[in-house]
Amino acid sequence: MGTAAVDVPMKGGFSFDHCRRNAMLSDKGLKPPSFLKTGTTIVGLIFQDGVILGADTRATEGPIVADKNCEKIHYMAPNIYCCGAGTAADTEAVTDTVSSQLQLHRYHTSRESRVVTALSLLKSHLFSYQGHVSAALVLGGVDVTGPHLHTIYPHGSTDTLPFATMGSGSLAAMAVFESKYREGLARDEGIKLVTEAICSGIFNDLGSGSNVDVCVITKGQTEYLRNLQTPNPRTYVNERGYSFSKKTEVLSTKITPLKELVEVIEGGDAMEE
Amino acid sequence: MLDRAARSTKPGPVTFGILLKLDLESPPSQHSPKTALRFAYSSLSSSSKFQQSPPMSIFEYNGSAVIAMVGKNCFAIASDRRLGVQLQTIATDFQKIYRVHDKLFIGLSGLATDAQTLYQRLVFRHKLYELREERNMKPETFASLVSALLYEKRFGPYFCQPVIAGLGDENKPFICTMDSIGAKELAKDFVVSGTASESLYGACEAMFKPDMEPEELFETISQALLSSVDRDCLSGWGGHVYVVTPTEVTERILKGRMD
Amino acid sequence: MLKGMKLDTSALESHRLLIGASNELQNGFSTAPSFEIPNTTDFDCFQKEAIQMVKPAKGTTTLAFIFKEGVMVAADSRASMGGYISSQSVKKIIEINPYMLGTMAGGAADCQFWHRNLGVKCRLHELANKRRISVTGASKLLANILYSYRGMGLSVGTMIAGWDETGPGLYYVDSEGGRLKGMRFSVGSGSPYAYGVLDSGYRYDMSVDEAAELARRAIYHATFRDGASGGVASVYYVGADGWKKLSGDDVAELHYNYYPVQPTVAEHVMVEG
Amino acid sequence: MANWSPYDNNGGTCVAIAGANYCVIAADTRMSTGYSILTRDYSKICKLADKSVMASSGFQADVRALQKVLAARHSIYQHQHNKQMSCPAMAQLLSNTLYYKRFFPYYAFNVLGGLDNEGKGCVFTYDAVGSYERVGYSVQGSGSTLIMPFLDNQLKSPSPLLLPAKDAVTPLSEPEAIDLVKTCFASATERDIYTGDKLEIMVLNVDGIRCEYMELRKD
Repeated sequence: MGTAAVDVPMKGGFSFDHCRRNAMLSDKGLKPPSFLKTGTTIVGLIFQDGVILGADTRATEGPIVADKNCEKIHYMAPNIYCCGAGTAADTEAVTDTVSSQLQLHRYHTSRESRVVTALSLLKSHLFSYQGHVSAALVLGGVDVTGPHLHTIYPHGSTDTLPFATMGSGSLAAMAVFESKYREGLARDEGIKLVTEAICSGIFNDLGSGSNVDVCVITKGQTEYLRNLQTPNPRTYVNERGYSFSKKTEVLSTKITPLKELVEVIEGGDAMEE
Repeated sequence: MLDRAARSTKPGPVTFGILLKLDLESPPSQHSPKTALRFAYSSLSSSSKFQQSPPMSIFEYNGSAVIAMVGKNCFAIASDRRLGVQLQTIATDFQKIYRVHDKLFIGLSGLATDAQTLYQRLVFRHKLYELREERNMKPETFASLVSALLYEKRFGPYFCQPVIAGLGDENKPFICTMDSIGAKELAKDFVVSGTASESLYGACEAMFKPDMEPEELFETISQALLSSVDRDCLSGWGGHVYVVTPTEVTERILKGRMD
Repeated sequence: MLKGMKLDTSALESHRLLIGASNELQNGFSTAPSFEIPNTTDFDCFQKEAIQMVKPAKGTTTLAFIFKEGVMVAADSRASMGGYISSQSVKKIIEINPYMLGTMAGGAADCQFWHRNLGVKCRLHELANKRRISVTGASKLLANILYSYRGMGLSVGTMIAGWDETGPGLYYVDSEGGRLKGMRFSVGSGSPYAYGVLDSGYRYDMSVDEAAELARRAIYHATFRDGASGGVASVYYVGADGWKKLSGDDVAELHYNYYPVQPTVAEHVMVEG
Repeated sequence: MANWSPYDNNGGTCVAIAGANYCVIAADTRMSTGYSILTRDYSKICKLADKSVMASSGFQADVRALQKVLAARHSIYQHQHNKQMSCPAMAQLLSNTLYYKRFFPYYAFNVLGGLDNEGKGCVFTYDAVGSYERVGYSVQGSGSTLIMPFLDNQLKSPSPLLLPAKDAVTPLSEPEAIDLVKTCFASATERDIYTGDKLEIMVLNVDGIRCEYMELRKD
């Protein structure tokens, strides 16, 4: 069975070609690298007329902050958003995949997507990979049956709650929720509570930090408030800036003018630039 | 994989994960009788050890440093020039930055074999795209292509950390990097990758200023690159910098420390 | 601990003065001072993890050879911890006394401490016997100390070079208990490269300058190829009236002296039509 | 608890810069363990003698024990020699003290700053088991890989091993050095999760030791 000579793009899904080679490299003592994690504080709560989601914006690689302003609230559908914690690539990919499935489903049924549809698509995908796709999600949205808030764990188990927190900062955030949450919060109270919960995660958990993103979903209207709060500006910027004592020494230089800007001049030779 | 994110509630001191094993040359530290005897023999004969016994991460097998930085509607992308096998330097003119098209460059750090393989697959997919669309790929689209290619190998990944830099529509600079399974990190100021990434983060954080002109951008990115690789055993041996403005691409080879 | 082999703990003398004195007051006999040992069943494993964690400074290239005029000793100056360069200006040639040098390879702390201790012992020998210790004697002292700690994790690969009544002397001593008299040695991760230059260029009847240049060149080539070596190539010469530092050159400058490079003028690539 | 370990890492970063007639020692005041903050106001800097100040990061229990041993040895020295220990002497004592625990190391990464007998700034940097070296500037702790390249770039001075020798003292004035330290810590706080809260700067010069503080990011 001759394999296709040309590397034809695959039908989709994961490819496990490198697994044997990587296993050989690990046996040789070369450890595989760790992946980008989003230490993360993500929260969600149900208020009077819908759902509010919140997230911090720090992505870490071990002790190093790789991204100071990343987006953890992912678009699923016009009326459904999802915050992700855990391996950044997994949260990104799983929410994109399910978001496109929802869109196809909307074309098919020409109806607004439901949160439970997103929930079961996500949980079955995660379950089928037994937790190896490590994404911990807070799924929130408002559909024809009203507001919904769910949490989804990497192994595929889910909860349905009035308020929820996930990620390494979830304890700090849950403390705030437990003390101040009550049924039927107004929009502004809800936003204030979510912001306070995220800030408590940002300041007390080293895995979370930088800014606060909030997303308010109500019947027929969704507002994604990116960087609603930026409580952590850099504390010291040297106005004079720094000069370099020793100028960089260059061995060789090659300058290539870019083609598009070569206009054809009547009579003139286009080559002379 | 230590899964911190899902809130491991295990109390008590974080047990020490395996830190980088020492890259030593004389006797290995683990003194089980068997290795000590074997070692004793080899040290007498050549009083050194060729092959490094303590393992390093696969990322550090060849050693690399790539950095991209944004200026006033221009960008710069730079890399070191070393190809090594653990501590031994094999080549000092190794190409890590590739031109996808005039306004789009990609720097590939990490395991050299995966970097080259990934580049060939990217060129292939980019050519298919240009044949169908009859236009150059926008940097944002290219970043998603790279992310998809990497994530496809989620459970047997390419050990390669790409840095993508390009001029998008209206020549707006776009830079982004990814981890080895395609988690995109967009940044407004600079992105770094490679064995010297921690040093590069610190240098850039202190040296970067917004809206730099191409000359000042070149000076800043070169100083950041050279001062960072001088603190890293596995990358350096010169520098290679591309500065791309809407009108021209300037490619320079830097004179750096060759140790 | 090795049976029947008393650990040489004279190094702890100054330390003992305090503890020893107080013990005598308390219980009438001075307990032998000893390094503090962790009370763990698996000493080897503890050592492995502790050393891994504290990551003592490592990595190097040192060489020494005897020739007609005496002994030439050279070393680089880089200390690395894992992939990170902790210092580029470590003094790896240690001045034991005006007639004897020791080189540092392996654990920087082990070498620094035990070389300093060797200097004390050599001085005591001079005071007791009214003449300088021979190179053989000094290297034997160090070898015995290191042998007594065999298997406990010390990492030293050193050369004792000097001049005594018998003329120039050169010994290689390491923490595995090895002690070798010889004409030409190189120790460290860069030694394969240093040997290449050293062996091809070595002649017994070289002048001091030729020998110094050979040593410098060998160190330079090691720093070029080996990642764990670099910084400054220091060259010492040990003659009849003791050692003298001949040179200390930054290897980056050495490279561009040996292989000069002319920066080319900027090359403008013409745009094809 | 099979994998109990006597060690922990409380994070934090320390910097020391030696000038012509001053020495700046600075450290952040965050003490953390794992992913949580124990306190935002814990000083890592300890005054060992009039002209020697040590900043240490790593396992703060070991640091405290080490500081106690050094303080005790220093007071014995004062009784025996009727004078304060000089900074180079303290440096050698610290090296020996670290090495005495070679087989059960202090998990402490120290940097010792002070003035030598001629009143010039001096900085000694250590690894955990006692190997040390006199340098113009040094960084220890979780943010050291972040800060060191920038200090190299700004304070690059020829190596003391060069022959013919070139003078290696940093030409920076005291205010410039303090300004540089502030920038270093601001950058390190941005990228290192274990560094932050507050910056404590100790300045040693001819008229004694003074302290300055600066707020850092709290996240």
